[in-house]
Amino acid sequence: MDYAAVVGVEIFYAVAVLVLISAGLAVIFGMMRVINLAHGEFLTLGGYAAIVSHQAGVNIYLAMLVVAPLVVAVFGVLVERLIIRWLYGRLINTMLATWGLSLAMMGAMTMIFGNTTTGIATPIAGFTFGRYQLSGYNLFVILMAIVVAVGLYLALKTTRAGLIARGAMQNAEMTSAFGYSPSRVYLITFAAGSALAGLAGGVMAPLVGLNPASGANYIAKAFITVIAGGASVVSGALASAGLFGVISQTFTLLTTPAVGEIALLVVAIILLRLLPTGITGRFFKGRV
Amino acid sequence: MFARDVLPALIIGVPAMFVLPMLFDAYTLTVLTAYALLALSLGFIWGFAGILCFGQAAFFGLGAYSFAIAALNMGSAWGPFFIAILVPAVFAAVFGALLFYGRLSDVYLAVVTLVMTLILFKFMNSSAGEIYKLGDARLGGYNGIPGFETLTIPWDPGEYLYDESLFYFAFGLLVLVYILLRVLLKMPFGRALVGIRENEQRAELMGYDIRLMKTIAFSIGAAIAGLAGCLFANWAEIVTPALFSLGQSAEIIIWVIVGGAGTLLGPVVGAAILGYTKFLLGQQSLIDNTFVLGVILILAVLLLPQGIFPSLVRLWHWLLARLPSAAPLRRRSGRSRRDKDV
Amino acid sequence: MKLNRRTLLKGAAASAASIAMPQVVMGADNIKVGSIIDTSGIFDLYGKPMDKAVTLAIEEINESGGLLGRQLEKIDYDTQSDMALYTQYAKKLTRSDKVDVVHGGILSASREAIRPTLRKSKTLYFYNVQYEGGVCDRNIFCTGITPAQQAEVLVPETMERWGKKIYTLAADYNYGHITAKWIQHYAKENGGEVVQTDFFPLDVADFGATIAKIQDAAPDMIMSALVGGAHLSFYRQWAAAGMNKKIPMASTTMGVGNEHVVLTREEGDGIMMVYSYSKELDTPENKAFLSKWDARFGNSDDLHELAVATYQGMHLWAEGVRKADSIDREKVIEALESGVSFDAPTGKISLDAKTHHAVTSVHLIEVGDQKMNVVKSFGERQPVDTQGVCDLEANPDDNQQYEISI
Amino acid sequence: MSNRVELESRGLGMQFGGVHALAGVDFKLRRQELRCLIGPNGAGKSTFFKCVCGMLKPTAGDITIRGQRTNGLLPHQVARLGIGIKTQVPSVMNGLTVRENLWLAARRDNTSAVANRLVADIMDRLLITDLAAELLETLAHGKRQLVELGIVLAGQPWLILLDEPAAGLTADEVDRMIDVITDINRESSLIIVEHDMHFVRRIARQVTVFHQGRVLIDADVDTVMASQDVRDVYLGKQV
Repeated sequence: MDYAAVVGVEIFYAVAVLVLISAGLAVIFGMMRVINLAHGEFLTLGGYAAIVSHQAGVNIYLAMLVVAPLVVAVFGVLVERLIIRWLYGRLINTMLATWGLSLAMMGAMTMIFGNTTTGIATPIAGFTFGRYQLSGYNLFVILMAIVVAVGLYLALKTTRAGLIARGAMQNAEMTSAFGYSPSRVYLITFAAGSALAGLAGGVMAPLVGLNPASGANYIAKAFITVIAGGASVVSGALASAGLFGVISQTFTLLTTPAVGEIALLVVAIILLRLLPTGITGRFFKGRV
Repeated sequence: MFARDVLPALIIGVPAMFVLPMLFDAYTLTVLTAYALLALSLGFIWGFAGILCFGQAAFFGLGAYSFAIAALNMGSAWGPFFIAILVPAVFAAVFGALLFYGRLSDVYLAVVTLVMTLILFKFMNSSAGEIYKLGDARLGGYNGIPGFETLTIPWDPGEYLYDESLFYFAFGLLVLVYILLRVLLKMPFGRALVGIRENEQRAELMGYDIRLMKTIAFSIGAAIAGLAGCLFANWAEIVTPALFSLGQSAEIIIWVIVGGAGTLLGPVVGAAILGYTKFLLGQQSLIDNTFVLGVILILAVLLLPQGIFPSLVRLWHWLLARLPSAAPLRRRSGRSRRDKDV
Repeated sequence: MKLNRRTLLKGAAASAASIAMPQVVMGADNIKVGSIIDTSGIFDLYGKPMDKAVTLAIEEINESGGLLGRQLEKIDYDTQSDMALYTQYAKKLTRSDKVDVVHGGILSASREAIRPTLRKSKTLYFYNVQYEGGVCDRNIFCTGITPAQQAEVLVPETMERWGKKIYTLAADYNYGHITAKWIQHYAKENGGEVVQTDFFPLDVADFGATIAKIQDAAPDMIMSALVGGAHLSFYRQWAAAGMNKKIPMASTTMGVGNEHVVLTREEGDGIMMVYSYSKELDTPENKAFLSKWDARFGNSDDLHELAVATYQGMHLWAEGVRKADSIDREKVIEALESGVSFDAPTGKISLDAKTHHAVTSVHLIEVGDQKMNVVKSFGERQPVDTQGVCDLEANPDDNQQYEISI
Repeated sequence: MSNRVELESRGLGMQFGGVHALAGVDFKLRRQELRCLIGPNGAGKSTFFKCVCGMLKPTAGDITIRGQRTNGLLPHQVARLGIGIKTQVPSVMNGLTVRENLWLAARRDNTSAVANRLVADIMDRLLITDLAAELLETLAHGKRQLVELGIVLAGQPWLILLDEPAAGLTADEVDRMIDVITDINRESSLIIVEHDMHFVRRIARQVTVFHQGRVLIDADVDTVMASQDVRDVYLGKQV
C-alpha cells in the first residue's frame, strides 16, 4: 500500500515535470504559432540564473521563482525583437532560427560557465512515509505545476491581457482596431512564455546536475508534449503531459528507464498518426 | 537533357575529382563528400518534394549500421554496400507510407520524423547488453560497432578502398547521384513532385496520388542518405549512435538551408563549406564551435532565407542585368528564375 | 602542390598554439607528440585537464633536456566530443603530421575509432583513461585503471562495512555493463549478492522511479557506476529524498568529473570509492606534482584521475623512449614491455607486458567535506580483468577488445 | 442532348459534429448539361461540391459517377475518372510557370509529345500563350483564374466542377470567362457553384438552389428566378 502511494507520487511528479517544462513552449506555440526550439536552453538559462544568483547570496526561493523567470523573460524580449519578429507566420523558419539559437546559446553558455556540471542542493528535506522515504521537493514540483496550470488557465480565461492575447492570435487586425499593437502583444506573450521556461528551469535546478548541454534533455520531451497536445494551451499540455508521464513512468518502473523513454516516443508517434492535429485538435476544440 | 543536366555536372565534377585531392587531404575530402551526399538527400526531399524531415540522420545512421552489421556477418563488403542502401530505403518506404497515407505534413511531419530518430538513437544507445546481437554483430550501445570489413576494389579483393581511392569512389558516387537526381527531376515523376511541393491540393485534383509519390520520394531520399552512411562507415571504420543524434539531424538541415533549399547544388556546397569550417574550428579553442554553427544558422535564416547558392545566382543575374549589353540577358534571367533545380 | 596544401591548411588553422610557437622554431628534429582529446563539447570536463596534463608533462621533459637530446613538440587537436572528428584527426596526425606517438581518446568509442588507424599506420598509441578493460593490441598501452582493479578492493571493503545486499546502478554502455559484472563477481566471491542491477542511458536525468524501486528492494548498499552530467542528478535526487541517510553508497565512477565538489557536503559525504588518485594523497610525489600543477595552471580545482593518468602515461612513454634509446616504435614497445616504472603521484606505476595495461596502486576513498579522503591504500594491483583474456606475449598479433565474461 | 445521367447523388448527407451541412441531397446531372448551384452562404453547395470531388467523405447516402459509386474515393481517384475541378480560391502551383502548370495536368494521361501539343492548344484557346513562361505568383487574380481553368482543361475532363469562377473578376474578364465556359460546354458537362446571380443568369439553363443542406428547387433558370421561395431564401426568410 505504501509502495503504491510512493509510485503514485512518482507518476504525478513525472506528469508535473512535463507540465512545467512544456508550459512556456505551449504558450508560445499555442498563442503565436511559433515553435521555440531553443526552449531547452531557455530552461538551462533559468537554471543558471537560479544557481548563480543563489550562490551570490540570494534566497533560494527568490532565485528560483523570481530571478530565473525574470532573467529569461528579459532574454526572451531580446530574442523576440532580434529574431522572432522577422519570422512571424513562417513556422519552419522560426523553427530553424530557434534551432540555431539553441546551438548558439549552448555554445555561449559553455564559454561563459564552462562545461562543468553545477547545481544547488534541494532546499526541502525528504520525509518518511511508512517504510519509504519521499522527496519533499518532488511534492513542491507537483505543487508548482498545479500553480502554473491553474494560473495560466485563469490568466488566459479571465484577465483582460489574456483576452487581448487570445484575440490577437485569432485576428491580429481586430486587436489593433481595439488599440493594441499586435507587435506588442506578441512581444509580451513571448516574454511570458520565456518567463515560464525560466521558472521551470529554476524549479528544476536543484534536481539536476546542470551543464550547458542540459537543454537537450528537455527540448524533445517538451516539444512532443506540446505538439501532441495540440492548439489549446492549457488543456492540451495537461492532457498530453498526463498521458506521457503515466506511460513513461509506468514503463520505467516495470522495466528500465530506456524502455520508459522509448515507450513515450512510440506512443507519441502513434498518437500523432491517429490525431494529426494533436489531442485537443480532436477533443477540446476551441478551449483554452 | 544531356546537354543541360548531365554535361555541366560532368564538366565540373570530373576535373574537381582530380584537382581537389591536390588541394586538400583526401581523408577530409572523403568525409565531406559523404556529408555532401547526405545534404543532397535532404535537399532532394525537402527542396523538391516539400517534405521537411527533421530526422534525415536516421537514414544516415541506418545505412551506416546496416553496412557494419552486414559486413561483420558476411565478411565481405560489397553485399553490405547494397544492403546499406536498401535497408534505409525500405524502412523509409514503410515509415513514409505510415505518415503520408495518414496525411501528416508540416510541423507534425517534422515532429514525427524527429521522434523516430530519437527512438533509434535511444535504442542504439542502450544496446550495450549481450542480448543485442544480430548474427555475429554486437550492437555495442553507446560505443558503437568497430572492426568490420570495408570496401575493396571489386576486381581485386585484397586491395582496400581507402584514402584517395575511397575519395574517388565517393566523389564519383556523388556526381552520379547528382546527375540521376537531375534527370529524375526532368522526368514526369520529378516534375509532378515539384508540383506537389507547390500545391498538394492542385496536384491531387490533377489526379496525382500524392501519398504514393511522397512515399517514393521519401524512400529515394533515404536510399541516398543510406549510401552516405555507408561511405561514412567505410571512412570512419566505426559506427556509433551519434550518427542518429539530433545534432547530426540539425547539421544536415543547416547545410541545406545555408546552401539553399530548392536547389541540388546548394546543399552539396553548404555541406562541404560548413563541414570544412567545423573541421577548421576544431583546430582552435578561442571560440566555441557550436556557438559559431548556431550563429551561422540564425543569420542564414534571417538574411539569406534562400541559401547561399541561390543568392549568389541572383547576384550574378543582377550583375548581368546591369551590364551594358544586358538586353538579351534580361530575358534569360527570367528563364532561369523558373529553373529552380539549379 | 604538396607545399601548397600544407601552407593552406596551416594558414587556415591558425591556432593559438601555432601562433605562440611559429613554425620556424619547431625544428624538423623535434619528437612529435600527437594529442587528440575533447577540449570542447560535452566531454571537455574530462578533456581540458587532460590537455593540461599533456602540456605539463611535455614541458617537464623538455626542461630536463628532452628525450634523446631532442625536444618534444605537442601537436594537438580538439575533437569537440564528436567521434567522427577522432578518425579524421587521427588520420591527420599519422599521415600529414607524421607524429611519433599519440596520446589521447577519452570515451571507449573514441579509442576504438582511432585504434585501427594508429595500428595500420604503425603509430604507437597511449590511452590514458579509466575504462572497461579488455583491449588487446600490441600497439596500444592503456594506463588507466580498469573495473576489476576497483571492484576487487571496493566491493569487499564496503560489504564489510555495510552489509551483503547490493543494488547496482550503472550507465547503460559498455563500461557500465562490464563494471556491473565485476561488482557481481566480487560480491559473490565475498559471500554477498547483487539484488538488482539497473542500467541508465547517459542522458537520463530523472531517477524518481528508480529511487522508489530501490526502496522496495531495501538493499544494504548502493553501488553506482553512473557516468556524466545527467547522472549527477541521481546523487542529488537521492539526497533530496533523504535516502543518503538510510542506505550508504559506493561508486566506481563518482569523482572522475569532480562530482564530489559539485555536490554539497550534505549530498556527497560518506560515499566511498576506489581510485588510483586523490588530491589528498599524502605522498611526496603527489605534493610535488600538485605544486607543479598549481604553478603552471594557477590552481588544481579541475584536476582529476584521468588527467593524472594522462600525465603518468606521458612519463611512462618517456621512460620507454629513454630505455630504448630510440624513438622507433618497435624498440619503444620492447622497452616498455621489459618493465619500466615511474614514481607517480598515484604511487609507483608500471606496465604489464602481457596486456599492456597498468599495474598501479589504488586507494579506498571516502568523500568528506567535498574532499576525496584516502582511507586505505593498496599497492601494485594487477589488471586482472584484462589478464584473464589477453596475452600479447603468446599472441602478439592479437587485435581486439575482449568482452570479459565472468 | 443525350438524356443519360452521368452524375447522381441519392440522400447525400454530411454531418460536422452536430451540424448537418447536407441533409439528404438528391441530384442528377445529365450529359453535356451546364448546371448552376446557387444558394445563400452555408446552404451546403460548397459542401456538396467537396463531397463530389472527394475532398470530403459524405456521412450518408451515395454519389454515383457514370455508374460507379464514388463515396470515399480520394480527390485524385475522382479526378482520374475524368473530372476536372476548379476550387474557390485559385489553387495553382505558384512557383511554376503557366506552361509547367498546364503540362503537369496534361502529362498525367498522355505522353510528353501529346501533352506539349495539348498545352499549346489550351493556351491558345484561353489566349494566355504570351504568359507561358511567367511564374504563377507574378500573375494578377483574373489571369490566375484563367490559368486554373486551363489546368482543369488540360486534364481533358468530360465533367468539370467550377467553384465561383467569376469571383473577383473584372467585367471584361467575366465576359471572357463566359465565352470560355460556353466553349467548354460544347464537349463537357459542367457544374458551377456561383453566388453572382447576374453571372448565373447569363450562362445557366438549369439551376439547382440549395438551402439548409437540401435542394430547395431544381428547375430552369427563369423558373428559379421567378420563384417566391428562392426570393425568400435570399432575403433570409424561413421557408
